[in-house]
Amino acid sequence: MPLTSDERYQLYHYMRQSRAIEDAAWALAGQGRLVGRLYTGHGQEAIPVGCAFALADGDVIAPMYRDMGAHLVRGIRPVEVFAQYMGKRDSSNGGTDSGLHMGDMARGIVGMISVLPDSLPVTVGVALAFKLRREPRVAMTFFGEGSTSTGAWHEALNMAAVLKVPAVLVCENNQWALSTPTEREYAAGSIADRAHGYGLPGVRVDGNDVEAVYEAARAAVARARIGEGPTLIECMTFRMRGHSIIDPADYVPAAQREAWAARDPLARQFERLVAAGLWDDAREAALVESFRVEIDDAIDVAAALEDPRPEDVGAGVWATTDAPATRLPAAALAELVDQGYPDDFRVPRPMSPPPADVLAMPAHAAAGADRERNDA
Amino acid sequence: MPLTSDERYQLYHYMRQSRAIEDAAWALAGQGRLVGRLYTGHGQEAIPVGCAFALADGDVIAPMYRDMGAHLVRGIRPVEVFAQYMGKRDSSNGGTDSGLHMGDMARGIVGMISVLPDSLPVTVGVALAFKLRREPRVAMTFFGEGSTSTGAWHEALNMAAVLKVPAVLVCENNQWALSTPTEREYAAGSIADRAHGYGLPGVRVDGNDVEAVYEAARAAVARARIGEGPTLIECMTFRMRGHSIIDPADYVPAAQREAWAARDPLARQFERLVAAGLWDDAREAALVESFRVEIDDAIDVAAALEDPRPEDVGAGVWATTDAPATRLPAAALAELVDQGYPDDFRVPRPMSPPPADVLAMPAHAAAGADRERNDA
Amino acid sequence: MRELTYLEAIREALHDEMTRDPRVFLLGEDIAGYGGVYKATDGFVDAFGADRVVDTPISENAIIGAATGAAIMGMRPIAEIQFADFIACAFDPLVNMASTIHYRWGQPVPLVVRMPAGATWAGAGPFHSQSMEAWFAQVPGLKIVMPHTPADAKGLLLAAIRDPNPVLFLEQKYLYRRLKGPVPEGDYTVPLGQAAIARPGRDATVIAYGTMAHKALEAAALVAADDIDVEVIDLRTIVPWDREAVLASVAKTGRALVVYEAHRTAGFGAEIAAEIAEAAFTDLDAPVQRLAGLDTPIPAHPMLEAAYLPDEHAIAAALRALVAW
Amino acid sequence: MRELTYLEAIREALHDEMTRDPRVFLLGEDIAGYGGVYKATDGFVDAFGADRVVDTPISENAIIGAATGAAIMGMRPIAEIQFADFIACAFDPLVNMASTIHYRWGQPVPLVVRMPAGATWAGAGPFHSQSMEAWFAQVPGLKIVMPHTPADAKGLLLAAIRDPNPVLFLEQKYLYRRLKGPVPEGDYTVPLGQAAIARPGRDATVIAYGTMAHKALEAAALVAADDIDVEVIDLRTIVPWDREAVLASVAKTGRALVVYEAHRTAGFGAEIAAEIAEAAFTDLDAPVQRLAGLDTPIPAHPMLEAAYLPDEHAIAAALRALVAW
Ligand SMILES: Cc1ncc(C[n+]2csc(CCOP(=O)(O)OP(=O)(O)O)c2C)c(N)n1
Ligand SMILES: Cc1ncc(C[n+]2csc(CCOP(=O)(O)OP(=O)(O)O)c2C)c(N)n1
Ligand SMILES: [Mg+2]
Ligand SMILES: [Mg+2]
Repeated sequence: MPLTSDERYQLYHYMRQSRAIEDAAWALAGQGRLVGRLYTGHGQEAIPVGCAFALADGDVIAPMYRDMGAHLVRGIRPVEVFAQYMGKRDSSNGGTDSGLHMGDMARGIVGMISVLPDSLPVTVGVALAFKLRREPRVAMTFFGEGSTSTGAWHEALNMAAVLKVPAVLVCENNQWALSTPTEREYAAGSIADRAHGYGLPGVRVDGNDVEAVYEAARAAVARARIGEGPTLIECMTFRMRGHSIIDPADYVPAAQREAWAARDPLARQFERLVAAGLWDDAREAALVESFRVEIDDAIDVAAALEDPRPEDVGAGVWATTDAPATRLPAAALAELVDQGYPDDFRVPRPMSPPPADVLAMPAHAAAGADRERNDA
Repeated sequence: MPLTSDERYQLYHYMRQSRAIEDAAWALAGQGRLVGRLYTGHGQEAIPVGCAFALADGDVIAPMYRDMGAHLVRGIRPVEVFAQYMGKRDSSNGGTDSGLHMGDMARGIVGMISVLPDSLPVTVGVALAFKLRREPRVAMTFFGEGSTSTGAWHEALNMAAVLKVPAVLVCENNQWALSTPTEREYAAGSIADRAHGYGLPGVRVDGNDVEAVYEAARAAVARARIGEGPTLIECMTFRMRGHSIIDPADYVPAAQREAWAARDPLARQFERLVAAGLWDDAREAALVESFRVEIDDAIDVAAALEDPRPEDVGAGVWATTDAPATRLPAAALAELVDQGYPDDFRVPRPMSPPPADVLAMPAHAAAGADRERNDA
Repeated sequence: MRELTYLEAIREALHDEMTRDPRVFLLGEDIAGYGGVYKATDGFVDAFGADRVVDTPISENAIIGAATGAAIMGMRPIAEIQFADFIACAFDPLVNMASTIHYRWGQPVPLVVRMPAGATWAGAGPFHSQSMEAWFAQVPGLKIVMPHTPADAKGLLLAAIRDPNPVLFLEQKYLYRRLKGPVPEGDYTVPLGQAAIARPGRDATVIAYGTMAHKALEAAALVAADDIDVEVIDLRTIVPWDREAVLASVAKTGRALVVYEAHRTAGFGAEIAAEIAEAAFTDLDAPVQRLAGLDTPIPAHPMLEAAYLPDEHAIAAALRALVAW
Repeated sequence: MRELTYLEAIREALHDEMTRDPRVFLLGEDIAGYGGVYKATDGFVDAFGADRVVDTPISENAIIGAATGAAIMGMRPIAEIQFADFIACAFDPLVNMASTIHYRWGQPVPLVVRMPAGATWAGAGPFHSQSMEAWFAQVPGLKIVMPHTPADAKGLLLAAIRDPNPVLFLEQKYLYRRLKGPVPEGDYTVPLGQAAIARPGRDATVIAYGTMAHKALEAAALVAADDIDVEVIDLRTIVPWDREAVLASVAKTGRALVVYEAHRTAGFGAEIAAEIAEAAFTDLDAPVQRLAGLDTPIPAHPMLEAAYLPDEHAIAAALRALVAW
């Protein structure tokens, strides 16, 4: 199943949008306008985008802190991202947590925690639920190569293999774990090499080639969906910024960073599209401008949202029903709409249209729209 | 370095002694005379014996609960084992803990805890101490195949490989973890297969062939000692009894148990010695008898020892000096000696002489005698 | 009413709820063919199939993590930890992940962790005897249940399974086969957070839970001979705990003794004692007393273990001293 | 005397002891070239070499396990956990292994676990803000230190390193760069288990530690304006804690307020309050009060975090109420 032209563009679209949002967030963080510390996926965008793109309606994803693109593909909108980044009352975490720790089962997104890689065993359990219920659904998660040194990683991989759950386990090997290079993290040749020891397939792909990532993810998702069990995908990439916004990363050799800068996943897909006659500088400029407008808007709307109130602090420690709580009750939503706030704030929708009319809109992002709120 | 005749006999001797002690312990446990639950290494004796035999003075070992033979090779005497099994005041744990949870740094033995396989990361730390101090010493530990599913196992293996510590990590793959067969524990072909994923050598040996086990351990110890890092050894064996004395193990297919009964490690070494003209039935009978006498004696002496006193309960929670505490202060020892108690109770010594004069005494067990009490 | 052992009551609750609710499934080590080390799920795999009685590798961390994942997908997983002591290996996914999900992003985590806890009074040693309610009582978002009677064991377990929050269910292995009592047939729940007055009395209140509630009743019988009339409150749930019931009792008796078998220092009894001392200050005729396990690992030799554990005689002695204060 | 920040004092203690004692070495994540996330060991790898400043993989469990192994071989390992919250991943090797070795077979475990703990008051969120002394205070065999002043940070750290037991050293990240104070040069220790009277007073006693001792002093200054003379006890060590000093102070003032930033329920303050209420029953003119963090995860938004945390104003208000009781 070769990618259609539309799909090839969509992959690019999401990567560009991810980059644009993270660039804007970086600037905001520099101005002290975000809550919590900012971590970004600069240079790694092909991985969350290519992998998330391989999922279907009803699948579940557990992104990590660098996976902006995965959220976008699942239908999260920039205004939600900025509301979350600003810790607003009506954001995913409502100020209880920060950064990309957003969770939303309506769109099949599991919210991460800081402890690495704790979404991984959870993802195995999500996939186990699918298996036990005989649902043809797949669970996918992401982790850095540094996180593979943890016990949680091992237990989850082994359990996934033994229980043969429909899971896709994606390693974003960006070659650094904070200041720790891979050779101080593991002595093996690769993380994919470990798969054999768990009795599951392990593949290694160029993580800066979004189409290659997509293809690996697609194959793994297909395997999982027909009951053939989990796959470990190791995507080789590079962390182009510091670990977080406060890390100058001067421990990274300049030559290494430069070599990887030359392999920028956006530039590569851009060139592919141009070579295929699907893209040109004018469209690029228009796309970038459309993102700028959308993001500026999103930031303004998000900034205008209410901050959490001190009395919110105790809310939600305990669930009182089986239904998910939402941060944005109908009343509050209506109020926002009165203020000119988009009325589909909590509803996944197709993302903003591409600039030129040559390409159909990516329908993919709408996937989550008709998912039910709770799987129970 | 082929094994000498002496050494080949010694390997047999320790296995036989281990079996004799565990048979006796099984009987005592049945009479309710032991503290705590009894777990034995029936059928697996070749592994702790063959591996421990490959260590030298000053090396450190962290046995697990089936590794009676490792304790014996390190110089632990039957009377100590039974005092421990009976939870006596002057036993290794003094009644604070039970079974083979004995620790004694004087003889380089790390005491295990029930949580599996928590001795493994500790062993990595022991080996790290050797490495940092540039001492040509090796640390060795044991774990079941079931214990390889834990996070602690993974973190320890990975850290051992990354820090390249002089450690030998021995898997006793007896194919069951309580009632769980290997296929429900891991989906990989073997545990040794995992080594590659950690960047360390993994070897798989017939764990019921004591000479093969010894040879694998010897090579691994040699590698570790010259700074080439850790080795994972997977020894294939079988748990010939229930998980513990209360487990009838009726979940084990009879055919599987029978097939492995035919591969008894003692019988195999016995036949080898006979074939080499080193052993015969008469000597065997004498050896068995000598163990019987020694063990009967040990049980009597141990049984006569004082039980812990209620007021002991709070002793030793806190260390007050850097020196190890000992359960048997000089005064108590003297008292015991007055009662005809062997005067070398705490001193490793060559084990009881073999029955015939054809063979020199195993000198190996004396190895620990001149180890210093504390490594600091 | 027919009588069941504590263990049978738990088995019945599991069995009934699995029959009623297809979302309920079990995962843990040696729980399928083997039926669990205490045989709580004996025969379940035949009755419900291997999909609903999932044997796992020795992976406590992943058991809790995976149960959490299944819970957020709308299943009702019940994880069995072979011995409660091993939950130490899954401390992180409980205190950092399962407990915070609803607070952070609103998804309920209807997860039950069953585990045999506490001393056996027969020398199970430092790693098969611990009572770890205080490890978790400080963690917002985790409920903790420690039943005493067979009837409560069933009703509380059913309530725990139906609760939309993660619940640690600390079964008292000492009581498993030792305690038999009337257990209603059919479906009922005992609400989490509601204490029971296990014995009404007027001279002093003992607050206890699990095995210690059992011992407290024995102690109350002992001191009744001295004409001391003790009220025994069986807390049943540690988080949330029934502060009102405790304070009401203390208001009546003016004297309180908190008994728990975990180590004394920083045990959950400290919370109870501190609350009583603060809220019932003017009601108290004597200082709130605590009687607990010692601040030592729990030793294996039964003689040492007995020295570690509070028993009915120690409780009786503490009650006599309290009443005489 | 020259002044150092809290962080500089810790760095000096580490540096001096590594210079003095070749058995001391460090292990942890990003502690060598990077110098640790708070730069506590900045430059150490150049000064002492990679053998004594060991960068590890992200393996908290193995860090603690390996440190324990090195400790029983006579080394003096100091493990750094990047953020104290992640010690949850190494809960088991601490509570089951390191803490029990000496009790079980007599081998000392001279191990220090350094970890930046507590809220930043700037919104570090649920996983970079916790105070976990109560997770461990119940475990016999583990010492717990939470220094408040720079001078104590140095002296207590030196004492911890020389102690033959496992010591959890909970550094207060809020104070790292914020608090500067006189720190003696050269070698000295502050004994574990000895509280400090951070401020003498007569009307009420505040018992606090770490950052909250700092806030309590600010509160004492605030209420001094109302002519309320508060004694502030800085506990310094949680296990063992200085019961005598606390009781002596309460005997004098008759009123006690226990302040801690961890979640209120089952926090270590409950132990302190329960002990005071029991042992100082006849000295008390008012019930022992507790002021603590809320029973919620620690939220990331600074506004919510502020609602979670007790601050000097809340302490002052509690003191006024206590004195007026
Ligand atoms: C269990 C745990 N230990 C330590 C940390 C602190 N920490 C946060 S990110 C990070 C590096 C992670 O590296 P990697 O997994 O490779 O992901 P990357 O940041 O490179 O994407 C560390 C050590 C943590 N979050 N969790
Ligand atoms: C962390 C942990 N989980 C569970 C147990 C309970 N348990 C004790 S022995 C055992 C089986 C161990 O199997 P394996 O490692 O293969 O060793 P074997 O008994 O076969 O020698 C289990 C599950 C434990 N001791 N530790
Ligand atoms: Mg990385
Ligand atoms: Mg096994």
